[in-house]
Amino acid sequence: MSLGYYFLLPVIFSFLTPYFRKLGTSALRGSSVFLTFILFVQTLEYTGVSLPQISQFSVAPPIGIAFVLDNFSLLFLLIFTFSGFMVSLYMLWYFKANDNTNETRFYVFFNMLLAGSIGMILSCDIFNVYIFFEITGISSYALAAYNKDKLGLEAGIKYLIIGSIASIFIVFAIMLIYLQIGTVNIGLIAQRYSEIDPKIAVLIALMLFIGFGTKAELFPMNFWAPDIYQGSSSHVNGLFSAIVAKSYLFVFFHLFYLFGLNTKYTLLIMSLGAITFLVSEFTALNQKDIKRLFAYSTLGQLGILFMALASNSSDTISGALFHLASHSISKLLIFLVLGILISKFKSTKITIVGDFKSLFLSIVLIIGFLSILGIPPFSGFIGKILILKGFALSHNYIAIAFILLVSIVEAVYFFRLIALMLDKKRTKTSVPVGFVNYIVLSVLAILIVLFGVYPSLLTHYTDLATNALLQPHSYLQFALGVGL
Amino acid sequence: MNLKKEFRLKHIVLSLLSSALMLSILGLLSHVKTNLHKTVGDIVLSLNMQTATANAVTSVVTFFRGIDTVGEVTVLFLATTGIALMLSSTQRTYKKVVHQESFILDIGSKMLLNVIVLFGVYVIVHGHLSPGGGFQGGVVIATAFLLLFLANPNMKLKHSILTLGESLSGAAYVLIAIISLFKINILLGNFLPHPVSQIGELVSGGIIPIIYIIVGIKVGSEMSVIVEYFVKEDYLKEVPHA
Amino acid sequence: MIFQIILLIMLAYVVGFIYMGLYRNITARIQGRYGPTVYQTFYDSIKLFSKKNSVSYGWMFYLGPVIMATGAVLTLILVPVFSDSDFLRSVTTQGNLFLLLYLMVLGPLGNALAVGTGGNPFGVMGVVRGLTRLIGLELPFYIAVVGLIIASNSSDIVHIIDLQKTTGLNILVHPFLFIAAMISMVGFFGASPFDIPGAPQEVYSGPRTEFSGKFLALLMSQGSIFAFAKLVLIIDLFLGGADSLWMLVIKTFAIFITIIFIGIVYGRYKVEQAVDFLMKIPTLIGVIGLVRIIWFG
Amino acid sequence: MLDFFNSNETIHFIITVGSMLLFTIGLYGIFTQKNLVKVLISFDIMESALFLFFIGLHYNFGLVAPIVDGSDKTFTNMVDPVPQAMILTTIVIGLAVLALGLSFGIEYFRLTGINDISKMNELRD
Amino acid sequence: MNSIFLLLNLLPILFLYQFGGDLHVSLSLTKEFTLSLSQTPLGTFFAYLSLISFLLVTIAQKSKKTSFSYYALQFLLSIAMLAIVLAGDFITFFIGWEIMTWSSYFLISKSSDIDTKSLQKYILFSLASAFSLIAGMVIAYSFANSFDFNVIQNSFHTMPFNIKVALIVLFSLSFFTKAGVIGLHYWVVDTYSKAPDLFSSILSAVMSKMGIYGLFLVYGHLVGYAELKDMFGVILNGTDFGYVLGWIGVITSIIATFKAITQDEVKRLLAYSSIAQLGYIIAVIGMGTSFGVAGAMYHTLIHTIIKLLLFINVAAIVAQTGKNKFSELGGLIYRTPVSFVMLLIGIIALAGMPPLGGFASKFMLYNAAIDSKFALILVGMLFSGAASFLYCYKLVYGIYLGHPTSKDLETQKEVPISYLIPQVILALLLVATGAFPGAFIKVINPILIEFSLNTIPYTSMGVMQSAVGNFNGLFIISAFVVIFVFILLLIWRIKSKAKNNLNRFDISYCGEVPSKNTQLHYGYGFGTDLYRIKFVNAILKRSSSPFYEALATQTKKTAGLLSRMYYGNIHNTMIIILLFFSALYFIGVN
Repeated sequence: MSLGYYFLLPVIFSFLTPYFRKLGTSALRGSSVFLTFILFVQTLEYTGVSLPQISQFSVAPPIGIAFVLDNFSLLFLLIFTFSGFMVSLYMLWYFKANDNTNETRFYVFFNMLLAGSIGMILSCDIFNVYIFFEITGISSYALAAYNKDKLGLEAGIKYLIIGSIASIFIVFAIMLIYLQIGTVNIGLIAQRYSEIDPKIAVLIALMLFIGFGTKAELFPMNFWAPDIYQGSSSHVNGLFSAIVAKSYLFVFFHLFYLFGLNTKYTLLIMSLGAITFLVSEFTALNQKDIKRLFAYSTLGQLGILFMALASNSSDTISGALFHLASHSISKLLIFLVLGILISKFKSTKITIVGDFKSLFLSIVLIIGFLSILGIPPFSGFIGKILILKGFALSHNYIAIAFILLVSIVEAVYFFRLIALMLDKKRTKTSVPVGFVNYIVLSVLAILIVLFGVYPSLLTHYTDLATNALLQPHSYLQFALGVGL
Repeated sequence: MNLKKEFRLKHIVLSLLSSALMLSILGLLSHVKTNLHKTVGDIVLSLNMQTATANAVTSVVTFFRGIDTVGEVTVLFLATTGIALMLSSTQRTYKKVVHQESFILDIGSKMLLNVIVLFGVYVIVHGHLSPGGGFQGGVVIATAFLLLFLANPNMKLKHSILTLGESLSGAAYVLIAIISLFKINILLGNFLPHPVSQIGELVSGGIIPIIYIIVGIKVGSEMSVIVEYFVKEDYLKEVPHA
Repeated sequence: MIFQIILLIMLAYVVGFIYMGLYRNITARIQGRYGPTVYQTFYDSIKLFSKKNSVSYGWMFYLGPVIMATGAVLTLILVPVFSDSDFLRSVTTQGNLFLLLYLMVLGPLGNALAVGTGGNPFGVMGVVRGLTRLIGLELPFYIAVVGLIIASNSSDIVHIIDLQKTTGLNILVHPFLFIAAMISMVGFFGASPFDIPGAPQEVYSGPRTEFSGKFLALLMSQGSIFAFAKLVLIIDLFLGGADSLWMLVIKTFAIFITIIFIGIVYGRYKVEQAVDFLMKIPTLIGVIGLVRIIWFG
Repeated sequence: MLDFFNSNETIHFIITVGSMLLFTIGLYGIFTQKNLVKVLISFDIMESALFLFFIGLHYNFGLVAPIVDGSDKTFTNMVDPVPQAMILTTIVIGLAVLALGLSFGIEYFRLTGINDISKMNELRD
Repeated sequence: MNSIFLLLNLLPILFLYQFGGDLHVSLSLTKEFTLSLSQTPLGTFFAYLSLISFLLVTIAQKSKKTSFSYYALQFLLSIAMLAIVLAGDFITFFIGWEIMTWSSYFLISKSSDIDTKSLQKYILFSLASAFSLIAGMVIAYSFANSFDFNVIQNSFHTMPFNIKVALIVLFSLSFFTKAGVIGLHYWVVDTYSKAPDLFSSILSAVMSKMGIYGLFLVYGHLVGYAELKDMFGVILNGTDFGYVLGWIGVITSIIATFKAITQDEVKRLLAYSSIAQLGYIIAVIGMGTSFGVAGAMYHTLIHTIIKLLLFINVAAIVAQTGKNKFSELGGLIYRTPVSFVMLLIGIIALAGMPPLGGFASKFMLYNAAIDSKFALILVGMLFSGAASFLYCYKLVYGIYLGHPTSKDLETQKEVPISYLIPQVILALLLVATGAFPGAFIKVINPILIEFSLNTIPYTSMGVMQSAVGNFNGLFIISAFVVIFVFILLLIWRIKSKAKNNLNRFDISYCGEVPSKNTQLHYGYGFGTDLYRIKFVNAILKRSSSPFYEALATQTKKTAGLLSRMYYGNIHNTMIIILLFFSALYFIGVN
């Protein structure tokens, strides 16, 4: 199967959603599950194939555009398609239990969010990346505002404004690149980046940094992010946290290493990541709104990822990628559970985690919490220890101390929630979970435990991904169309 | 008073800063185009003859960077869906605007409609030969509908037809891309015969005019929908729920 | 051995009671009274043994005094009475100084348990006072003992006695430790100013309130045995022990009379005052002695 | 004199200055305007400035539009078509975002009566 | 359910026995991480200690209604501890450590009177301890390139001095927190007192010992006592390091002892007592002499036994009466006589009195101090021991002696047999350790060899040897029994019949006649008057809670301050992004 299907299939499914709807709601929902399922299975097949793989559109790169899949993007592809599959299954329950007036449109945005994110990580043409950036962006604006209530619309508007700013920076950068070296192919840009006038090169780097950094929620460009999470539905937050933020992160670091910016800007990005982590974990302490709380938690984890991914050392990056995968799964799990709770209680106060009575939900939620905190035997622990180990090997003890100290702050609010759940004095209401959710949530929870006790399942891919990121030679060759 | 002054001060400072920023960037940009390498555009131009398309921009849009255009169409589709989500009247009831019917306006607009649509179709069909194409033509068609709405706000478009056009054209575009994969093993390749000798003729360039027609239909229907929603927002007042 | 033990107990019993009598007598004389005869306490104990009990509060009340007496006897047989003699040497080598320090507390514990069982408010008050006082009282004594152990590098009392033959008496070598230990001893003997638990004027007789008959007799007997054991311990540690009965009597009497004279001069402290005092002056003196040993010894 | 204006450097300089001026206007709008519509307009102005800048810098004297007519069937001496295609795409995307933003704004205004973006702070700490 | 889990708890013991002290397994987790179990004499000792404790506590749970999840978590906890003590590398150790942390957290949360604040305290301190551990282990990794204990041990001396110090400090902080050294003990008391009653015994007896195990592991195995001596130099006859640790331990012990005396809640008293006892262990653990290690080890054993006994005893009483304060209990001696005797044995050992095992362990501790000539530390330990008589007495008096404070106490029955069985076993153990102190030397000598220290001479089971004197436990206990019986018979023979079973109101009461409503249970609150003693007051009025509370407040304030950045104004957010860009631009380009 050609890589192009990763984009074309969701597009055609999106275009045809009105007709799926006419066949009935189950056809509509089933189509999305089917789509995400094929994408996921297809991605699994790629794990056994020698990479990179390339699939061109119309003309071979560097003139035309192609999708290139290397080991680095494979990891992200796995995460995205898996998360997408899980969410589409979850939506089977969601629209049964909640208002489904605009269900059709939801699936349009959902499919395209997935397609856009995947396109962003596959495309080897920076202008094409920008298009996918906008597709993901518009889908996320619409998904944020999807409920059409006051908060949702406010979130949508804010997201849209920020997205516009980011896109202006990115467009400007792309234009400058084209003006300088006459190409938009990432492989060619990477080859010729050093030939650009140094001052312009700095300007381009900064613009890309601001553009993708804003979307990837890096401090001090992330003041909007919690608002968006708070205003959106919980499953949408799951998508934002597991897929969207990670895709921007991918592009950020892909370009960062391909363009050789790692020599110059490592310290800047590491310290900004550290500040992101610090500020968000502290800020999370005061939150009363559960979605906003986990928004800050997401920001914090992204902060760690920024710190670790920018660190230039293969051990740390490998750990960071593990952490990234683990965080995606855990956050998805948490947001999906919260979705169930919010739809039951019609409230987003943090106290709702103390009000429900369901052993299953409690267990999976606690597994998610502990995993994010990095407590064994859950996957988050392996990620964290790998990151710390990486920092230790490069003798960066400040980073270790920083991560560990702030993690204690993180533990404060996570265990406050757990204590709330365990509080026997609260009156508990039983919550219907829904059959499909049992499957979805247990699959996620089992994965968290599995990666925790048998990490080589994942470290195999993270190591390959790290190599692909740090030695992008074969990727560049493929991006220039060699593999065709 | 005081507050206002403060705000002005903030504005002045910020605008000065932005000017300084832009001046500085301007200084940088003054030596921006150094033409270190042959641009992709130059290569495209040299290759363009093979596509048998007279308009090189069209060949770039639909062929060389074809997947961009699929994305672009998708973006437009998403925006339309988003606008429909926000502004669709299914959840609201509008009262009819008391509209003074004007015979001349009515007839005139309907007469003009045909002309404008025809022009739009022309622009679309000749997209590979002359400036213009699917996007431009689609927008021209949408302006025809705008004219109708201006003349008669109570008019309604047939959404089912527009949706059909929108969906099927989009699907057709993707299908063309996939058919191409099966035919010549390249996604979105030009699998129809496109002899170079036909360059400049209406039927030339293989799939390129077909794609532009599809894009035209899609953009036309989408823009019409967008126009309808926005016009109705302006003219029609929402009836508050009881 | 059994014979020797019984002999020792008899000796302690007699000497202890005589000292108790002397204590009352001398105190009375100093205060200008005539006072009871020296044998008065002895008579009392004989009388009490034959008297009927008025109260009992169950088996723990019964066992408490027995534990107390056991502690006293065990202490007595583990303290070497005569230096340079094989008298009970096979028994005394089974223990050491630390063991004695802890055995000395076993008595108060048994007492406290029995009193607690009785549940008399005054009894409990006395016990509580006693235990609180113990905190202060033990400190200087511990310092002295630790100093001696470190100085002679042994916790074996026989060894400490033997060592004094070569280095000189500890009272002269380590005077600070001796002073600290003596101040503690005043308390251990229940003399003023540390006679807080009994405090006859305030709380009847403190811990002993509910006891009568044979229990009171047992308490008195163990008190005298215990007193003798403590005196012997002090002369062992500081005065080089006693090689004959006469030396034993003279040395113990000397210590005893010192304690009496100290005790008579002062009025009774309140419990917190006592602890405060004990934690300051004697502790300081002891610490000086200790520092002298470890840093300059 | 005319040669001076006909040189590539001059025309590029004028275009750069002009587009950056436009960009500054947009930037000023973002900095000072709080009405959602005006903010969106400012974004559009900035984007337009970028389009102008990009297209303008790819125009050199003597080049023609990249379209062949009947007579001369070679693609030489023509303007670079790729920027034009890119700008075409970007324009459509800008339009889409603008329209979506406006529809959000309309809906939000209908619910709350607020169009000042700095007053949209129901979501906050 | 109880019997199932009883059998399940037996399994690891059998498993351990089966391997007979030579268990070496390893399992590759990733290419860097291996999980490995490697049995050492030290680990074996702690493994048996914890597993048998779990078994005994499970026996006691028989008559208490316990849910499946409780048992399961407890079993998980025991397995986690097994993993800790058998771990051959830090990853296994840490995984065990963290599973221990959260499984115990969930167990604690099952208590009925737990509150969020105590839970938070517990978990935050546990995590702080864990994070300190993780920091230490990754730093060690950065030099040794392995998490394996043996590799780290071999490469430790090649590390720079400041790294060595940092490692020792980090590990010590981590394990000190678990053991509850003063200043880091903020969580201990609340947690012990509010945990489920029987689980408190595990917390105090076993879990705190994991901290001690960690200290042994680091000081004895990873760093090595010889290396500690080389690093920090020598003072008196001991090491500088041991001296510092000695003072830390002694101060912990003294402060906790005085705090314990003033408590009204039974379990709070026991919690402080636990801190104090662990203070002794910490005081000698760094000395690096045979007696230091032996003393710490022996006291670990004895303290585990005692605390299990006391907590199970108290749990039984609380379960029986529903009361957990001295002011509400009292006079249970003739209602629950067996419990009383068990508690009595427990406190005699806790106070370190001969003839029970408590004295033997204290003797080892004191010998360790004498060995290093740490006289003042020794005095401190003795002093704290003397003060501990107060809380020991308070414990037995407040619960069993005196008068019942309420009607329902007067009609109490003996506690269920399932509570008594483990207590009797433990009491017998105390007697046995008292009678045969030498037997332990046989256990400890392999560990001393493991730490490359001199072994302690062993003569016979009953005799405890030391450089400065020895004592014969068997003789002491038999002499005690003989004299006791002799005096008892003597008293028995004296015919003076007492009027038995006197009415409890029939006491001397200043001429008044106490009525049924008169409060007669005096003295349960003793210790509070210690405030009047200046020295004690100085200890009691100080507390670590203001510091930690201020820390919490400041954190909250910081959080509030930082969260003001996220005040939802998208316009300003835009401006900030643009300003940030300009700032970076002006810095970057120029």
